[in-house]
Amino acid sequence: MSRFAFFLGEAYRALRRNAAPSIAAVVTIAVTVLLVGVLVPVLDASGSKTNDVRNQLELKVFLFNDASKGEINSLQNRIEGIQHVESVEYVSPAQALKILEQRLEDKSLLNELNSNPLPPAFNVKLDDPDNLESVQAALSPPDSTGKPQPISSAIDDIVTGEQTQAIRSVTGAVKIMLLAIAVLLGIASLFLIGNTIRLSIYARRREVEVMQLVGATNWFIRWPFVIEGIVVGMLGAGIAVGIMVVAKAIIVDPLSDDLTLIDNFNTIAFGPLIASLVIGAMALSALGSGVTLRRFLRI
Amino acid sequence: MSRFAFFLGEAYRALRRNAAPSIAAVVTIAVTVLLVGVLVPVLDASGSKTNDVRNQLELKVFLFNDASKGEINSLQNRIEGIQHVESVEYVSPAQALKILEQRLEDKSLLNELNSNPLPPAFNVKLDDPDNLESVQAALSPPDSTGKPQPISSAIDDIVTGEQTQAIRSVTGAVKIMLLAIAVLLGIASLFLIGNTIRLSIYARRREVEVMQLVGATNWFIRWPFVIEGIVVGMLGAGIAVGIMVVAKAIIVDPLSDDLTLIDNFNTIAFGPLIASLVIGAMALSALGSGVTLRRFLRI
Amino acid sequence: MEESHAHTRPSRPPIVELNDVTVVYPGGHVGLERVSMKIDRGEFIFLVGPTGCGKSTFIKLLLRDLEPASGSVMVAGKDINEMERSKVPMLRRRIGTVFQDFKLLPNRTVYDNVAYALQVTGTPRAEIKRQVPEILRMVGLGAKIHNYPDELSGGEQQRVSVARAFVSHPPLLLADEPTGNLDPETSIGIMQLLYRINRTGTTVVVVTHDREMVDKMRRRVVQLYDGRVIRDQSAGLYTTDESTEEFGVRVSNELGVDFGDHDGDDIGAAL
Amino acid sequence: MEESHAHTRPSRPPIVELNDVTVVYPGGHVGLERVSMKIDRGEFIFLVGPTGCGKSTFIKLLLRDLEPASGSVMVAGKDINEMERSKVPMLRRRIGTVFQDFKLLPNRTVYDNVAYALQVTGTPRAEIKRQVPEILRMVGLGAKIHNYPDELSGGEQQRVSVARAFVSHPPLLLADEPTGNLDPETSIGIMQLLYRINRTGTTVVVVTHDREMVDKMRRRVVQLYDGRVIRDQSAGLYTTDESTEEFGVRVSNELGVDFGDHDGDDIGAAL
Ligand SMILES: Nc1ncnc2c1ncn2[C@@H]1O[C@H](COP(=O)(O)OP(=O)(O)OP(=O)(O)O)[C@@H](O)[C@H]1O
Ligand SMILES: Nc1ncnc2c1ncn2[C@@H]1O[C@H](COP(=O)(O)OP(=O)(O)OP(=O)(O)O)[C@@H](O)[C@H]1O
Ligand SMILES: [Mg+2]
Ligand SMILES: [Mg+2]
Repeated sequence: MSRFAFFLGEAYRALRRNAAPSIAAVVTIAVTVLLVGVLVPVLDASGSKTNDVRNQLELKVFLFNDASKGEINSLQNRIEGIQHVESVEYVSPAQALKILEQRLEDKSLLNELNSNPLPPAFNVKLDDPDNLESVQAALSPPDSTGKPQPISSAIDDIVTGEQTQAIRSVTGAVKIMLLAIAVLLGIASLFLIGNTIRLSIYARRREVEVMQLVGATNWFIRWPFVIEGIVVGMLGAGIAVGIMVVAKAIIVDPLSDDLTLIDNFNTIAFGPLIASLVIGAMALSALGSGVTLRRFLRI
Repeated sequence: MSRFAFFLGEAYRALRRNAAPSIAAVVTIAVTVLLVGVLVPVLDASGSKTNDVRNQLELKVFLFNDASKGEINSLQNRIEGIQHVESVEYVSPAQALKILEQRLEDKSLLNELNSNPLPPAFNVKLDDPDNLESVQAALSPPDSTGKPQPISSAIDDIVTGEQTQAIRSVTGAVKIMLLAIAVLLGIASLFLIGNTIRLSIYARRREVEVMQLVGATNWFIRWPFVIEGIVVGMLGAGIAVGIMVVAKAIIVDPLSDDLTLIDNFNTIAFGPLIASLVIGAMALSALGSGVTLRRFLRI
Repeated sequence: MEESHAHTRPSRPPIVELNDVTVVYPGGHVGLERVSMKIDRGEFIFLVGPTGCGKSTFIKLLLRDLEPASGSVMVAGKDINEMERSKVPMLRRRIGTVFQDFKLLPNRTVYDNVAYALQVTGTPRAEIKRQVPEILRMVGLGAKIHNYPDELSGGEQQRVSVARAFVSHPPLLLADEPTGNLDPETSIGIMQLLYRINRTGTTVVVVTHDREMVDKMRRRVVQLYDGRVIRDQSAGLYTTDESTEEFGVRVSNELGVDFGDHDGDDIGAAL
Repeated sequence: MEESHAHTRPSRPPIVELNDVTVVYPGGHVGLERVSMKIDRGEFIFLVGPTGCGKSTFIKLLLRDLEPASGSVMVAGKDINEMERSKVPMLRRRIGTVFQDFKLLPNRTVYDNVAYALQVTGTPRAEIKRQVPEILRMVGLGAKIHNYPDELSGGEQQRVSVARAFVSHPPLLLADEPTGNLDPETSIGIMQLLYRINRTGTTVVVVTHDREMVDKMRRRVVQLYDGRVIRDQSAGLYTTDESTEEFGVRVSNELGVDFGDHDGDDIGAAL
């Protein structure tokens, strides 16, 4: 207990007497945490936006106008049974007309129609757009000659959105890129914080040598550095979090009322994000101190 | 000349004898440059994508079916004369039907029509979506009672896309956010690189004191540090650029054939980007060395 | 390595024993060459020799700050180079050292520098608070207790190093030129202190260039030259002039040690 | 501040002149108190006094490493504290200094450390190549030319510092305990070197605790005590015993200076 107090005191002394490197370490950690803290929600929001787009991809199964209720019901059950199908929604010709009406700017167009020309259809949602082909194959497996045949005679046509392919690959690439950036950011933080801690200890390596010569054990020397690392990490992360909270209150919150993209920010909870940033910075900084010291301790 | 050789030699000696802090500085610079080098094209691509979306926003002016050719021509000229209007495109009923046909999945719908129900229209493109209101006001200025009246009797209706407002504010927010991230990234790089350079010089402040006591002028002490800074900056940026070039060749280029988003990467020229990164890192690192030293030189 | 008294009990191993030790520095320079030497508990030894002859190398060796290329270094009967790394701090705590370049901790006050030697052993705070000011008063630094090393004169720093070396009452005290930066009066004070400490049973090894002091004290003198022991004489002088050489011979004869014996495993003289 | 000869021309200002100088350290400690002193060109002075009396403070003052709280420090007739900051390096180049703690550059070899004092003045490479090894041989370090400071013994480091101080043949040489880590023989060698340098016209100020040396050389001795000059005696001894005090009185009478004069603006004695 008194030993812990001693180590705390030592850490405090180091922070006070080595203000320059300590401040540098705090600033580096603050800047890095700020970068991570801003980019992670942005990456996350972009990621969920991308997923939204991907999830809108669907398969349309057009039926013949004369399909009976029974046929439609049994077909719906069969489609729902196919692997990777998330949901199947029946769209009657009347519903289809309404949807079309909403999409057209000039409503008068549809008043001119003598009859509803639209066929009934199923909107088939998939669990992942990458499974499009497999579901399509399940809906119309190839017959003996190799030509695909719909599984039911009620099916007129199976259509995928024109841009499905393109959207699929674009969003896929975006997701990879987002992941790559996130990973890069993580590695960068490790390096940046680790490096700063290393440098600030490097400036004190002679001191460590003397401590060893006077009979201090490695852990006796190391604890104050670790505690110092925790404090530095906490201060740095604290500053960054302070800036983030203020920025959120001033910039993001007023905008988020009418903006869907920024609304997505709330998919990542602010509290846990901050908590993990602070804990991460502290752990990294403490670990960095402890590990770096290892080299100077010549263990 | 021989003095320059001396300074070079000094810088080399410092790099060799103080390997630990020099390596730390190189790593920090490499990581920072890599972050900037990856994020800047991403931000830029996102920005230009956003601009694409914004530029698609347009105003539709529907005309009465009985508008004469003369009326149409003179109206087109008048609209083109309005401030902030970039271009005016006339869409005849036949053309409108073709466009509609392309947008509908089931072409049979249109075959059912006895006549073309679509009116002639103008697509009005704006220089910036933020000027929507002013153009709209110019097209139908308020009359004496305050009710907007179209500038021509040929005009049936003036319509903005349903989501124009939403898209406009979302894209606006995205642009602000991208800018904020870019600025944050810039400031972060300054701090990160500056801090590391500071720390690595801090470790050598005693040396600087001795040099001063032996009669070295401030610039005599400073030049080797500045040269060292340049070399460190060059090495760091060089490593980052190396990684980027490899990553581009392995990851980005194979994808960019079919991906429009990644195609956008080429809007930012890879050469100039690299050049500015390297020069920036070198300048920052050299400046950081020079400025930091100032403090230890007690000038 | 318990505290022993000036009266040496023959049953216990000598506190320091070097057997044919050679130290080679990384560049290839030979720091010590085939040095064999024994130091008994409670002895007071002067280590002398020209600059660069290996005196500080000897001190580093005993602290296991250096490892010998060959030979063995025994402290209290144990080969310290066979010791586990984790035991080295225990060894160093039992050896008080005045370093030639002081090796003070720059970010600690005088008080904290001295206290550190007690803190590493887990001495209670109250004990530290009692002992440190006392020992600082003994070396004449009572007024500088809260200064930092860079606010001290050379001689003051040296005395902080001296105070730190024996605040923990180690059974072995190594002092590498403890008076090099001190005026003659203060030097005498420090030497008297070392002498008093020796009287309480502590083994003391003093490296010095202070001819006057060595000549006055007439204790065992080990002289190095170019890494080799060229003289090991009880009650010796700093340098052997004609008369002291004779004195050395007489002493060594009295102790029954052969004059030419370089591996002398007694404290006898070897020129 | 051109080179002058041992024979002092009265028309030129003294090389060092302190007028009523008081130095107060940040903590409030008075490093020097109302010190007035003149050093003429070509003199050889010993600065003695107990540890912590202000000798190193005096040296720092002349290098403008410290600024006095009051009084003026003149070097070659110019008040160095009125000097622009940018001129300070020029001042320091003309003063060779052996620092008490050596102040070697740790990342430079012995050669480069000594060469640095020439490089700052823009000396051509060929000249450096000729002079540096020569001066290192003079201080007995010919064999250690390519070692780094942490590979040297204390005495060797001290001699590097000595070599660096006079490699540029400065008109004023300040040596702060230049032999503190050296054995008597090497010390004598270094002192002889300083003496020879003095004979070529260089003014030499030596801080030392080496009583024997001071007593043997019989040059001017300035004694400090607690920041004040308590003795300034030509051809003095390290300490004033009865006889030397008389000697001092005789000398000061010869020079016509009042015995109690503390502001003595001549090199006369003041006890
Ligand atoms: N790290 C090292 N690398 C190479 N040579 C070294 C190293 N340390 C010391 N030496 C050399 O070993 C020799 C003995 O050094 P040591 O420090 O033991 O001398 P010393 O007797 O203490 O001298 P001094 O009285 O000057 O302090 C010296 O010649 C020195 O140059
Ligand atoms: N930076 C400082 N801050 C406060 N006090 C100082 C500082 N530097 C020196 N002193 C004090 O000023 C006094 C004179 O110091 P100085 O270094 O001049 O002594 P010295 O005569 O050289 O002694 P020594 O022979 O031990 O080297 C000492 O008591 C010292 O504690
Ligand atoms: Mg030594
Ligand atoms: Mg001093």
